[in-house]
Amino acid sequence: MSILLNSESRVVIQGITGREGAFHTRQMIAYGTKIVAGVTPGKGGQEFEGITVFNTVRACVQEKGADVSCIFVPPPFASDAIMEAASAGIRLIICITEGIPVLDMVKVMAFLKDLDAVLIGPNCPGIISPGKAKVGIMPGPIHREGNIGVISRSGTLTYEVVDQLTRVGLGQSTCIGIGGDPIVGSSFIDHLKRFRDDKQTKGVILIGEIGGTAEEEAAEYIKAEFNKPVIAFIAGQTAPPGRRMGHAGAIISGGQGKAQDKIEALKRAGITVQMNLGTLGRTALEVMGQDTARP
Amino acid sequence: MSILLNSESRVVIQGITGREGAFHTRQMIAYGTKIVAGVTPGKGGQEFEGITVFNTVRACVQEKGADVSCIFVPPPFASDAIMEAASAGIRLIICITEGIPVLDMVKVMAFLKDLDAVLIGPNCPGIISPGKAKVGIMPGPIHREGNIGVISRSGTLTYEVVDQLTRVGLGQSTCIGIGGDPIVGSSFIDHLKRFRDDKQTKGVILIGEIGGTAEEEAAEYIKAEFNKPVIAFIAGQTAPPGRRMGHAGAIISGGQGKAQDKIEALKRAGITVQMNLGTLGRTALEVMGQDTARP
Amino acid sequence: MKLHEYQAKDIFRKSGIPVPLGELISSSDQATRATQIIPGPPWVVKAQVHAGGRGKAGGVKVAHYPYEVVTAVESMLGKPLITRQTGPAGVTVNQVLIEEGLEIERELYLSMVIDRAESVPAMIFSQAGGMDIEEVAAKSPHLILKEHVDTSSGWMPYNGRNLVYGLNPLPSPTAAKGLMHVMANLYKVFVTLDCSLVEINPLVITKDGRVIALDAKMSIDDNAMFRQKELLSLDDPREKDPLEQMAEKYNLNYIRLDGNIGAMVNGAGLAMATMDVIKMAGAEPANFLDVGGGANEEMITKGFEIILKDRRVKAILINIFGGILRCDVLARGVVAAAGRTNIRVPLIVRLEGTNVEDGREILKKSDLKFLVARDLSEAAELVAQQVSKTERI
Amino acid sequence: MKLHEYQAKDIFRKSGIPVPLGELISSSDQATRATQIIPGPPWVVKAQVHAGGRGKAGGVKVAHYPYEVVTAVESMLGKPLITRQTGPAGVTVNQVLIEEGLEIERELYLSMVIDRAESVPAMIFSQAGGMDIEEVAAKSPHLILKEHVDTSSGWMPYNGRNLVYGLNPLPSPTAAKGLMHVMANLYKVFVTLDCSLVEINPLVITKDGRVIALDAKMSIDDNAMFRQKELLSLDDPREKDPLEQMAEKYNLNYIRLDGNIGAMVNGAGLAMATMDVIKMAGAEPANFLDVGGGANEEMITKGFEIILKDRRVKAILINIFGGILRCDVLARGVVAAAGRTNIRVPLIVRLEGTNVEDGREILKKSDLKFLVARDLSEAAELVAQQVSKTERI
Repeated sequence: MSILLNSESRVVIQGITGREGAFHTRQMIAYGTKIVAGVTPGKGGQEFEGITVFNTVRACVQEKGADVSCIFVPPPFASDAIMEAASAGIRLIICITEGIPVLDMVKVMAFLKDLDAVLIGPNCPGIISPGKAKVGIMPGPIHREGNIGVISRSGTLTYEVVDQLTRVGLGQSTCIGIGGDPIVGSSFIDHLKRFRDDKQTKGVILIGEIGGTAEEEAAEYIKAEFNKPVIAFIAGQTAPPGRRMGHAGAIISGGQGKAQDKIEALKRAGITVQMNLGTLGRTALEVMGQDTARP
Repeated sequence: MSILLNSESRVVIQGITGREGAFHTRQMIAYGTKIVAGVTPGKGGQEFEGITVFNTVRACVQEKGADVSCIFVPPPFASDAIMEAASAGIRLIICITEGIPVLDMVKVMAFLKDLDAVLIGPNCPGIISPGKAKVGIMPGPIHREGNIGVISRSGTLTYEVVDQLTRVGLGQSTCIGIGGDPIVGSSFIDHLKRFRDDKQTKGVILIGEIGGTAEEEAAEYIKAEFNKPVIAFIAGQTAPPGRRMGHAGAIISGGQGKAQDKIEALKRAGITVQMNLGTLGRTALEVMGQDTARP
Repeated sequence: MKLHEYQAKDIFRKSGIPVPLGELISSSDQATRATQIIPGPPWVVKAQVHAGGRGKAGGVKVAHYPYEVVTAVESMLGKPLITRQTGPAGVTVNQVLIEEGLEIERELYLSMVIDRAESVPAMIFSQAGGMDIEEVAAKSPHLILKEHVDTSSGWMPYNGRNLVYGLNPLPSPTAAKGLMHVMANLYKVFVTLDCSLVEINPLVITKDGRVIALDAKMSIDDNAMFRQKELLSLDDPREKDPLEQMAEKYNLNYIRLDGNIGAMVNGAGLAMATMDVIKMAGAEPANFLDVGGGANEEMITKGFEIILKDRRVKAILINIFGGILRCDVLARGVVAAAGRTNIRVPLIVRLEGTNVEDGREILKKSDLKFLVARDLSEAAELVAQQVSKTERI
Repeated sequence: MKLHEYQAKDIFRKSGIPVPLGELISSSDQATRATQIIPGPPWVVKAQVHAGGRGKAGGVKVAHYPYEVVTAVESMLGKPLITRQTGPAGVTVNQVLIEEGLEIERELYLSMVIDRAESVPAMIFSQAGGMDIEEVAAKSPHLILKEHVDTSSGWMPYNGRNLVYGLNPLPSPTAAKGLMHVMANLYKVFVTLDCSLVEINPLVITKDGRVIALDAKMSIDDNAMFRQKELLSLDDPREKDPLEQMAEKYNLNYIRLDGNIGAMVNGAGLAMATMDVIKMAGAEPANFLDVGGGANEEMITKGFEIILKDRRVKAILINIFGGILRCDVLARGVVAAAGRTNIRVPLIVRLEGTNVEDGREILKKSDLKFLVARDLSEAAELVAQQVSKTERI
């Protein structure tokens, strides 16, 4: 079994009639994802690619049994969309939107505390369980079903890694982009716990970057409680402090978030840290072993 | 064992130097309650009846190991005091203050959701485990250690009931006034669960009143999950609708909260409902049996 | 604290909730001028009283000519209005609101209250507007939509969509937008002014697609008045019972009822239970009076005076379980009051709790005539006896 | 977006956070007049630049006579200020703030940030004011007090007490009150203006017990600018690199660095990793450039132009893993840019992902000269070769 997302997942797209939403909905359908409904307030009753559009997420849950949501709503309205999904009973929310104000995310996190919804993102590529379903914007064809779990703060960097894995014959159980913002809905640790309990997953690739302390916390957790092989990569070793490296979350500030600190914490936890991105696939093959390569 | 409060409880008084706080602190000490600290911001370092006064609850927890707090702070500042206690790690908070705005309590309840503190009150007489400790404003001498649990939305009405119980020889394990406001920190059900698991408690007296639906919810719970004898009394059978009967919470509004509905719900759940307050003690003796009368 | 319709509408207007154009008048001379200022015909003439059920009682009239407005105003101003909430004496109408008539396409219901079970504010919305919402809730619960508000986020746009897109048929996009706008502003009003209830029934959609609050009902949390001082001036004491007003001044919880047994009790729960005991003894309480936990001698004296001012009272039951309020304080207050007032009715006293011996002693030593009840049952019996005696006389 | 000290202090003043009296000047003629308006001596002359480390670099001077103020102003205005954060070229001082000197009793530190791990705002307070807080955190962590703020309640008085009563020795009651007042207002500023950082270092208690923000540092969350439009005018483009300014206009994430290998990448993570790859190949990146997921042809063209405008660039590495951004779009943009600009440096292209075949085809068919890398390792090797070639020349 993959984690969080599988071929039974019933997905609603929030912002289905927008430019991005429409484009990626088609891509997800093409991949085989079960898109059961769309939401665009005021366009309820319309159809998009044979999918019924509703005015509210609540209606999608009630009438179509949606349990996963993918959000393509512009930043000023995205936090509202996340809360709408969570309060409607959606159990897995993937927010692709980039550029949500941090204080909106503070509110979202407080809101989610009392609900059992999992939020992936915002500012993330989404989640894919290869061969089963993809919910997000990653290119489907580079993935292959298999035994490696991937968790990443980045988008295209993840594609790079997955591509290398697939090329060396290492398929993936589930790949998750947790997002590049200072505050994201779920952490490395949240998903590591799921990968630990997932029989399909034999090893995990963890792709971090500068900013925050998520990698250091993950290292602590892995050392204490995670028993499958892990390879980590940290982007931004050459990034100067005080500058935001594209992602709102990728900034070295107040002396925290340096790549070197993260790499050291990971190494101290006994994790293989890959320094050269170009050969990550080969390293993975060595560390994860040949067993893992067969799905 | 009593519930929530026992002779080991280490109590801090918030507002210890105020008129009410000072008076009742002395009463509690006289009863044998272990008062370990007081709080009055700006008066840290002073002493009151041999008890050290601190500026913050946090300091009382760190330096005196306080785990219960009793709040005598005026209404405009009471919600702040509750949050302070909860965030400092106090596990049982008793708020005596009457007159806290409802929207302040809405905030308090949201705040408490993520912490495991129990709030009793506001606008309540407090909690007493006879023979062990009292935290609140009830007259100690009318109580007697024993096997009856008492939960009530009222103050003096509870004294009346407890007095009758003691006179017929029925002692009490713990008596709790949950408070007369529309929003209170803990419900009948919260404490019924504790009485269910408490070996000392052989039966429960539940004292409700008009307003809200707390009694109806308690009836549902008792029917489904509570296995000890319960006697209920509902005050306000003759109260007219739309008028606030002293307690902010005791108001029949929007067709809800009538005494008759509550009595019927309780009866449907198989609970003995005492109609005549004057003979409650005698009824209790019959229902709870002679066994219970021996502590 | 209850506000008048016109006061609530003033607040609405300032808060971005559209209301009809209107003019408040307090004498019938002003009626004609009002018809010149306010667009019409038709006009709507509305008595400004706190009591509900005004419409069915003739407190709302539609006028098609200025003279009809004058007639309607004259039929209300200074006259008692008797609704299902006022009691048989009714309540005097001191002010009248004259409003423009609107072309209404649809009547809806919108309100905000505190959901006690969930401890959060909840907005209630229904397409069955203009009707008694309790009746709708009982007969057609599916027509009642409810949104709980998370207090950390406040009212969110999705809350509004959940309500508005729950209508059947759906409103026009313009009306939908108008409704969501009103909802967001209603939430702001509710939390900013510490409301315990705001109700708009009906909230209408006009033929030209506007969303307008046709009526307005608003109550403020009495406990929050310390931080809503600017609302204090909106309090209308004329709407209150004079004895209740007097009690309020001394911080006493007094409510006038229809019976003849005066009661003075400490604690709201015990006071309610005492009323019940009186009723079970076959009598009717004349009042609810909770002197509270922190009552001093003066408050007791005043409470006693208030009870005695009610000429219907045929007997008085004092039921005190001393906790914070000590029995000796109570006794001294009663004796002091008796010294100043001629007690013309039987007095039954039941004292228990803190300093009970002192209290009994004080009463005994006074030259006050009273009956002592040892417990509540006895108190009830004594009350019953007194009532039957009275009836025999 | 970073604000200048004087801008942050204007906001503080309006928000109930006391600041010293001061006057902003942008030419030395105004200096003498400022000494007549601002109480003194002494006066403090402060260069207004975004870069930190200003004090040690001579950007803050105390003057005891008006002529000293003039001298201090002249030593700053129009001159480059070189601090540990500016790089060797420094940054030109365009504005100077002249403030009253205060009699200081105690220097404290106060700031508010988002605690990423807890997802809430956190206030940080220390009695070690006026020092580098990172150093204090490392050496004396017990001197750093932190309060997390619950977003449903907002900043509560107890949060302030936890901080203020954590000082040793305790401040006077007046100063304690002043500190709590500043804290509550700082939280309001933080959430109202969508700040990502507000820092007051030092926050001083004066000899007469007043609490005053002697310095002010404020950054606004760039993602929230859509609702902070009134702050847009506070942006000072003079503080920015001209190429970064140009990139901003086209929504490109471009940051100028000190090396000589230009890079164009899609995605922030991959862009960082590409910089790292360049470095590991023995070269230094000249920039970070993430063209983003939704880049169109024009953005690619502009990005390319910006890289080429940097005269230090000796080679360009294009690394695109097509996802949302399709490789054919990228290729067309590069070809278009090449058509308009003289490409004087070697170009290394690594394309992968969506529509990669189309993209490669477009590049091949153009008359653009470039080296193809099949993967990142190869790209790094090619970069290294180009650099060593360049060095040999």
